[in-house]
This record gives sequence, C-alpha cells and structure tokens, in this order.
Amino acid sequence: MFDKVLIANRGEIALRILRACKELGIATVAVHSTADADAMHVKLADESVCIGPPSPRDSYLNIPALIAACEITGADAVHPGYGFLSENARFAEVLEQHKIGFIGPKSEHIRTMGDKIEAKRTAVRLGIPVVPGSDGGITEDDEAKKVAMKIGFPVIIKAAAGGGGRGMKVARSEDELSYALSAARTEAKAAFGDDAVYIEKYLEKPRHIELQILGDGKGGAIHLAERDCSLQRRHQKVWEEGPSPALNAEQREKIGSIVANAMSELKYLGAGTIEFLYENGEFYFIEMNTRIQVEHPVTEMITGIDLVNEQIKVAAGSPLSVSQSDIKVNGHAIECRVNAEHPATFRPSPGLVTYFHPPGGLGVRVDSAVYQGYRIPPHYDSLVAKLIVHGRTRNECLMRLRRALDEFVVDGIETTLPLFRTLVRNQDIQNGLYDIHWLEKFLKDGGMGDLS
Amino acid sequence: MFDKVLIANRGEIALRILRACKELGIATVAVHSTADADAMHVKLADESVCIGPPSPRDSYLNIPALIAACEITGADAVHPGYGFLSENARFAEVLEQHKIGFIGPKSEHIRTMGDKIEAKRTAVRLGIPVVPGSDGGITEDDEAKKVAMKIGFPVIIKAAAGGGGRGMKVARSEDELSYALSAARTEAKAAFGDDAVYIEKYLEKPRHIELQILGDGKGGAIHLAERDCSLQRRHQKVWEEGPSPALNAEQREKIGSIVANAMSELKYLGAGTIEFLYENGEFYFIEMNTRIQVEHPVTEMITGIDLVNEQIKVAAGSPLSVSQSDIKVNGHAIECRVNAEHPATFRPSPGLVTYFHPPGGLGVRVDSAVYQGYRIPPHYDSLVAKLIVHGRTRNECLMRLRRALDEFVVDGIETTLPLFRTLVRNQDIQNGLYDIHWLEKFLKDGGMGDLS
Amino acid sequence: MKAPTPMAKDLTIDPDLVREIAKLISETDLTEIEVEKGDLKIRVARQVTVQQVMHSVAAPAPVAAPAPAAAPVAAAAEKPADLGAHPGAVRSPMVGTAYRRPSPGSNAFIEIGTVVKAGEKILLVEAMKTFNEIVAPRAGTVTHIMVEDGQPVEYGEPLVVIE
Amino acid sequence: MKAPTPMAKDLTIDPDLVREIAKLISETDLTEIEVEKGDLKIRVARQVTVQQVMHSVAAPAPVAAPAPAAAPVAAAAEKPADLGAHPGAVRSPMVGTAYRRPSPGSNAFIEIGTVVKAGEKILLVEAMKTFNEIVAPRAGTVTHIMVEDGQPVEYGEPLVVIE
Repeated sequence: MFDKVLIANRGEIALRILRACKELGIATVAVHSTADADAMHVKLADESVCIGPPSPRDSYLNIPALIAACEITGADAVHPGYGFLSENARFAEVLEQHKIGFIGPKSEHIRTMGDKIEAKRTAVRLGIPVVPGSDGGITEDDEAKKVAMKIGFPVIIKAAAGGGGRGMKVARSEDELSYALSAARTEAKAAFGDDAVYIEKYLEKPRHIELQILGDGKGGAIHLAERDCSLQRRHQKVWEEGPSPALNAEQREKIGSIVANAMSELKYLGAGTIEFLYENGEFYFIEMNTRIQVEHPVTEMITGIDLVNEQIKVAAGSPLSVSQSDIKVNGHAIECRVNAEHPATFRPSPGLVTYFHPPGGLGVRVDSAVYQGYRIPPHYDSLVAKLIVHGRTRNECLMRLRRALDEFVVDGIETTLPLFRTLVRNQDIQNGLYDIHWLEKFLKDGGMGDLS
Repeated sequence: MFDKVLIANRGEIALRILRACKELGIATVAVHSTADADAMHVKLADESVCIGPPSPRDSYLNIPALIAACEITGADAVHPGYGFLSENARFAEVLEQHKIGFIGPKSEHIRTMGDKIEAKRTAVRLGIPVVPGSDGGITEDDEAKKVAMKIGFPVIIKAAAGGGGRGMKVARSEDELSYALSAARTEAKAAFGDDAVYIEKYLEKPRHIELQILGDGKGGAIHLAERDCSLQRRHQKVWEEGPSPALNAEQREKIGSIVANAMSELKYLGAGTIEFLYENGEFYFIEMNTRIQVEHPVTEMITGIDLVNEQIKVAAGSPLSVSQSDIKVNGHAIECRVNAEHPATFRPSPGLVTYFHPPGGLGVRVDSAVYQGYRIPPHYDSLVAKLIVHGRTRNECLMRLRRALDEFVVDGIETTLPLFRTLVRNQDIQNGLYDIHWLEKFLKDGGMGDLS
Repeated sequence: MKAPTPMAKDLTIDPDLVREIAKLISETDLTEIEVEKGDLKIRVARQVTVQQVMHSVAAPAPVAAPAPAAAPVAAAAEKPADLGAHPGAVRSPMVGTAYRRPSPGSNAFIEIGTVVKAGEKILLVEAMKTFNEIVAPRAGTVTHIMVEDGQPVEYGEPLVVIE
Repeated sequence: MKAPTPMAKDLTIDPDLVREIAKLISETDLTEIEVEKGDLKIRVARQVTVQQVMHSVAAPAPVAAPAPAAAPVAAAAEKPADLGAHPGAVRSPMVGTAYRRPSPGSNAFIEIGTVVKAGEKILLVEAMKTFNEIVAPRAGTVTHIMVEDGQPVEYGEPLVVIE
C-alpha cells in the first residue's frame, strides 16, 4: 500500500480523495495554486505545497511542478481526481518514469480511450454495442440507401471531415435520404472541401446511461450497475441517478455483463465509466472515461462500495475487495450538482460564501469543499457541493431529496439549489420520463418561471 | 396515514421527526417554548406554536398546552420523540380521549414498562432473561446461602426497601456471604427501618447491550439487532455502536428471537428497546424503553430501516414494511453524542455557536438541530449533534469516524469532540474491549490528559 | 452627521467663520480644527461614527427558499409586530383559542376605547374544552385589540393593549 | 476645490495652510498637527475610525484539534512570515529544491551582505532533475536569506530579500 499520496486536484474531489486516504491510514499531500491556499483539503492535508499561480496551465496542469512536489514531499503515489491531468497519458508515463504510483488506469488505456476513433474501434472489438453506421465515407446514393436500410431510419448523415454540426442532415425515411445525402455532401464540400459523408443511426430522444466499472489490471473486472445522467445542460450533467428509471434488472445484468467482460479482456486497471446513449431498449457506446467521475457517489450509495478506496487499493497492486456477486443494487440514489451559478441563467457566481448550512439526517450525503467564509475563486469550475440522497425506493429518494434541498442554505453567492427544488417537484422527473434534451427544453420553455 | 403531525419535542429529535414527516408528505407542526423560538425545526415546520415559557414543566411537559396546540392547528397525531412526555402513559390516554393519534406504544405498555417491578415481572413472563435473584425479602443466613449457591457468586445484597446504594453489599464467595448479609441488614435497618434484603447476581464488568424492536400492535414484531452502549458516564450514553463487538451472529440471533417473540406476544406497537446487561455470554434484562431512542440511527445505518418512518406508519395502522427475514446487519455503525460540555470536566457550555461545520462524505451522517448563529439555550439537554458513521467493517468505521471527527468544527462553545477524538484513537476502544465502567475509569485515570 | 460644534469664549465671532471651518473640516476629512488668535480660540470637531459590524450573527438561518417559512399559526394581520413589544400589551398565558365574548350571542367584553379596571374580564382563551378568563392586569383604556373572535393564539402572544 | 475663502475680519487664517496640514496629516498618517506662527496657532487632528469587523471569515476553518494543521512543506524557521511581504523579496518561480551553491563543494552564490547586480545568479531550484537558475531581479544588497541549502520550496515562496 502507498505511504503518502499526493492529490493532484482541487475542490470537492481533492477532499473526497483526502478522506479516502485518511480512512486507509495513508498520509496526504495537498497541492494548490495561489488561488486555493485557503481550500479545505489544503487545511486538512498532512502537508501542502503551492505549485503555481491560479491559471490551471501553470498549476494543476503543470507536470514538472507536480513531480517536484512529489519529490520534495516524498509522496509515492498521485491521485489525479477528475479533469486536469486525470486522463493525460503522458502524466501517467512521467510518473512511472519517476517511480511514482499513478492512481488510475494504465497509460495505454488512457490513450486508447482518449482517441474517439480508437475508442470506438476498441469498443467494437470488445463486444460493446456502438452506434451502427457506415464504415467509411460514402458518396453514392445506392450505397447510402443500403447502409440506411441496414441500420434503420432515422439516420444522420455527417461530413466525414467535419464537426460542429455543419454538413449534418437527418433522414427519417427512405424518401428523405436522397435529398439529405446531396444536401449534406454539398455542405460538406463547402465547409471542408471534401464531400465524403458517413451515415449513422440517429437517436431522437436518447437517455445518457453509463456503467461504472472497476478492474484489477490483471483481468479481474466487475460492473457496479448504471447511472442515468440524462439531465444535462450544454453537455454538462446536472442531476444523476441510479439505477436508471428506464432499465430493469435484466437489462442491467445484460449490459453490465458486456462491459465487465470487455474490461476483463482489456485487463483494465482502476475505476472507469462506459458511457452510452440509450433508446428503445438499445445501448450505443459514446465514450469511456478512464477516471473517477463527479457522479461516482450515486454508485457508492446504491452498492455500498467505496470507489476511491478501491481505486487506491488496486493501484497499489491489491485485488478488488469485492467480486461481481457481491454487488447488489440497494435502493435508489440521486446526486444534484449544486453550482455557484444563477439557477436559471447559469451565470457563474463566484465569491464569498457568507453562510453555509448543509442538510443532514438519514440517507443524506454532502460532498463539498466549501465552508462558511470560503471564497469561491473565479478561476475554476463552479461546483459548490454535491448533494447525494439515498432512499429505499426512488420515491423515498425523491421525497428525501426534496426535504434535504429545503434544508440546504448557501448564502453570499447564487447557486443552482432553486433549480433542483423545481426539478424535484416536476412531474416528468418524478415519473422518470426524461431524455438528454429534456432539461434544455424545460429551461427554454421557461420552466424556472420568474427566475429566468 | 396522518395528515398533520405535531412534534411534541425539541432539538435534534424534533428535526429528525420533521424530516421523517416531510419524507412521508405529512404536514408538520412544531411546538416550542419561548427559549426555542429560533430552533431549526421551528423554522422548517409548516406551522409552529409557542406553548410556554422555557421551563419544560410549563412547555414541553404541559399536556393541556400540547392538546390545545393540536386543536388550533388541526394536527391529527403527535410524535413525542424521546424524554419529555414520550413515556407518559397519561399523555397517550389524553390524546386518545381527544381522538388524536399517538405515535408510540399503547398506553398500557408504557405503564407496564415504566414500573420497574412490573417490567421485570413481564419480562420473566415473556421469556426474557433477567438478573437471577431471590423472589422476595430474605432475613435468614440459610436461605440467603441457598439462593446465592443457586445463582452463583458474586452476589449483591440489597435492602428490599432501599435504593441509592445504601444497604448494598457484595459477596464474592460463600465465606463473605454471612458478613455481607448482616452488614446489609444493619444498614438497611438504619436507613429504611426495615432489614429485609434481597439477593441478586452481581455483574462485575457487564456491557450495556440493547435490542431494537418494532411491533405492529397486532402481534407482528421484529428485532433489528443490537446496539452496544457500554461507553457511559454517569449512566449517560456517550458512544453507541452496532453490532456489538462482543456478540457473534449466533448470539444475536438467539437474543433477537427471544425479544421479537416476546414483543409479538405482548402485541407491542411501535419502536422500543429492550436493554440488557451482558456478561460472560449471558443477557440480563434491565428495562424496556417504549420510545425511539437517541441512538436509533446506529440501527438505521446497519439495517437500512428508517425507524421513525416505521413508527409513524404503524401508529397509523399500517403494517410493518419489513419482516424479520428482510433485516440484515450490513457493516458497522458508531454514534458519538457531541454535547455542549467541556470534553473532560463535562461542565455544560451553552451559548452562541459562532461557527458550525459538520463533516460530510461517504458513510457520514450528522443529526443536529444546531446551525451557525444558533444560541444553545441553558434550559435543556446539551446535545449539539449526533455524528453517526457507517463502514463496511468496524475498522473502516473507526477510521472514517476519525477523519469525520477531525473535520467537525463547532466554535463558540465547548464540546465533547476532543473526547471522541481521543476515544477513537484508544487501543481498548479499537479492540472493542470495554464495559460500562470503562469510560469513567478512563476519565478518572486522566485519559483526557491536560484537558482534565 | 453631527453639526459642527462651535466652542468659542464669547459670541463675538462671525458665524460665517465657523461655517467656513466646518466646511473645511468636511472637505479635508478632519475631525478637529482649533484656531487661536490672541484671546480668540475656535475649535471645531466632528465625531467619527464607530462601526461595529458583526457578520455571522446576521447570517440568515436555515430556511430554504421554496419551503414555507415557519408561519406562526396566529400571525394574523391584526398583530403588527411593533405592538408585541408594547409595554401595555396583555399576553396570552396559554395556547388556545381566544374569544372576545362570553357566549356566541353576547356583546364583546371590550372594544377599543373601553375603560377597564384591574381584574376585569377582557377575553376568554379556551384550551382542552376549558374557558380561561383573561383579566386586565391593570386599569386603563383599551387601545388595541389584536385578536379576532375564535382566533388561535400562542403562548405569550399579545392579545390587547391597555394604556 | 481651491476657491479663495473669505475670512472673518479679525481672524485671518489661511485655508490653504489648513488644507496643506490636512494633506500632511494624511500623507504622514499622523493624527494631530499643531502649528504655531507668531501669535497664530493652528492645531489639526484626525481621529482614526474604530472599526470592529467580525468576519465570519475570521472563524477558524475546518482544522480539527488533534489533526495536524496543514503544515506547509517549507515552513522552516528561516522564513518569518513578515519577510514574505517584504517588497525586496525574491520568490521561487516553481516548486522544487533550493540550492545555495552551484555544486556541493563550492561557495554559496550569495551571503547576507553580498552586493548583487541585476541578473546575477543567487540560487538554484531543482525540479525534475533540472537545475533552474534564480537570478537577482534587481541590483542591491542581500539582507535576508530564507532558505537553507537543499530545502524544499513552494511556488511563490520568498527565498531571499534584496534591498
């Protein structure tokens, strides 16, 4: 086991990692930029090192500074958290060169999954379902039709060279295909100088469902059920829950086995998440995150497994402390990401937290690095607290979440608490009837009323 | 189900009940003395009523005021919490006369268990093990010897008319019996004018182990394993945990079945606790508490059952939501009662809480009615917060407790947090090797060092 | 802002002079100017406000936005907060329901303007089917009645004001 | 605002003089100036505002009693907190290990009292096996050296003071 872990992150995840280390009896080193000298994890760590100015490039992304911090403190491992260097294969390699443990996957897996094309290719190889589509660029109507008939309508035609929505056309039936194809090709030619396009299944109202996995790096791998993260705004998750209101035990078991087997074959090490779009009973691989995620507590609450604890143990060469048969989904959990933002306009609201009173009681967990008197710096993300609530049923969880939200007080800054208080009372949310477009539509339709 | 519950209590248990009601969608009425106008549960309740001046006799114990508060608010049930009127049979009866539900047991069971002699008689009748002893007063050496031989040494000889330790003598062997008997009788005669004594088994180093039970009032009853509350000071529990480090699964199952069967036979309604002394593998009934207890969260954390939720449901005539086979002990939980007292001298320290930062994260629950800026009134008990920590093993629980205690900040008043920070690092505590005398001896021996 | 304080030996000085010095003191943000010439001495001073800012206490207590703020049952419009502190306020000695008349058909015990003697019945508060008489604690004139007939009242709630 | 000020006939003070003294009092952070010229005496004072601000910010942050308070790695005795704010302090541009001499056997680059030119080497900070030269940002005399040879330093940590 490691003797001293350097936490190469900030905010609530730095505190989360610090807690896991303390609970394992491992000494901790906090690193921080000059803007984070007052951070809670800095105050609680056994040692702390200032690694640079506020700009992340010069501090939290500064590999030489982090290596130097390990050297001067004698840290024998680094936990990268999420974001920053957590999915930087080179960082993992540099640490290896310096004989410092990296609490994360093997660098080759970070690299593979960080490359969209390589990741999809790997997923296919490992038997993970992906969005069906053409293998390469298509220019002929006949070929396009053949592909579209095979994958089924609606399909989306995308510029092979493109991105950013340009050159994208949806065809909902065979009739529309020919026009969509020529329109897409014309746009692609104009935008990218290349009229090659590819065809993919178009998902109208998918949910975002992701599977948590853990691997020991030697072929042992388990899944820890799914999280439903469909409630998003601008691709940022806002509310995550598990299990998904859309899945039953059989579906869970099926997709869970697929990803667990895939990770076993890959000899994946540590915690990871396989993200899918889900529509009409089918899963479509989006990407794999080779790190701990913001929403990991949802899984911890329903499985009773401490994911960061497991990360540290397997990174140190220990086996997983649980096998697949030990994993039981127990009850329901929801996480709300309380951000320092206006609840309807999402304008960031950093500044001094003049009052902070988190909710307590049965089934309520708060992961937050904020305290009263803390000044949220403007340089980083706006996460104030993760409120995670567990109940024996989804309904109990929702009722508990409602009362917890009503107890939560954060003053001095604006937060998204009012958004969650509205969402928890919404009929669609209560019924679990939402997809990845739901929240943006809700906000566009003035769901936040006067606050908008 | 009830529509509106009046919470006839204050402090953290009032908030605990309020949370349970909110999670069941039941409207809440807070009552409070003039000293508690700023209490958190008053702020969070749907309605609140001031019922009297600070003195508990004129407010929280004032039955007419409580009935009037029910009448003017239309509350259809009362939850009494613990302490105050929670074990007052007459209060339960008055409520019944006014057709207001009482969230507690039948008044006859409150009355029976409130009478020490009647309680013990009932325990014997129900097959619950009690401290063996003579049936009545003894004056003859021969008879005393016969009884002592039967129950085994050491024995304690107590004045039949007595109390308060006067006229009590311990005999550790047959040799000592004759002298102890005559000394006890002389003292008893002098103190109470009656030299009749009785003989009981003397427990030298017992643990306090209690069984949580739930009954539906119709003969359905289950047990929810035990809590070990041996760490006490002046008969006040300080640290409670479950399961007991002293019991194995077989012992738990055995005593659990006995109490569950007894409660079934009694047709007990609601939550209750059967308290035992435990020594050398044997249980000895002390008393039954016919209410929710301060330390109930320990049981909630290891069983996943919301005890206050169950209390409310069965009081409204619903069945228990779980059967005995649903109850599984999962992991380990410890509760620390953080009091507004000096951590070594236990001098009360009411006053303004100038800073309050509870710990968070995985497995940490805080039940507290305190907030920053709250003034702890000097009129009531000194409980600031209950810190309850859960872990998959007792060791994980202890490590988590340690880190949670180190995160907990309460300023402006003195608290017992330093006591717990010392206890969690103590070898005996870590090994689970303590009895009901351990804490007092630890304190007497200067265990708190410079703070003493 | 305190007025400038002229402290002159006699009143023969020109008030414009004082005004002028006061203006100077404002302008320069000074607190004191003293001018002496021969037997004439003028000292002008301005006191500085001592500010005592205590933040934490002023912080709002835990009441969430959409949760209804704890609404005292008897927070009726008839009970302006400022009357609660009135020295002549008569407060309810118990929780219950206040009645202004001895029986439904009767006249009210008191109206605004009624002159009462100490010990005279002014209201009833019913609790547990018992009607408790509220009597005037002192003689005086009823100037405010804060409860309606049949209104629930809390312990300590002001009922009427007798002045 | 320097308009000429008409003064009383029998007392001629110069308002510009008072303004000048007020400016002086601000500049010098004094609280009182008294000027006497011939039989003219002017005394000017400024009281300091007494502000008692109790910030919740001043409340202790979550550091538990027995838990070791976060101990900055380089919190050596050589680094008095007041020197950190010294205008002549030269700070470490990176995390690493500070060295005072170019190689183990050599003399130190600087000692207290050394007169340095701008751009002159004063220390090395090693990070990732690379020795980074720390040069004097300005000419002056070394008055404090806060690091020992081989001492770990944080980003922004004051290393020496050049005055």
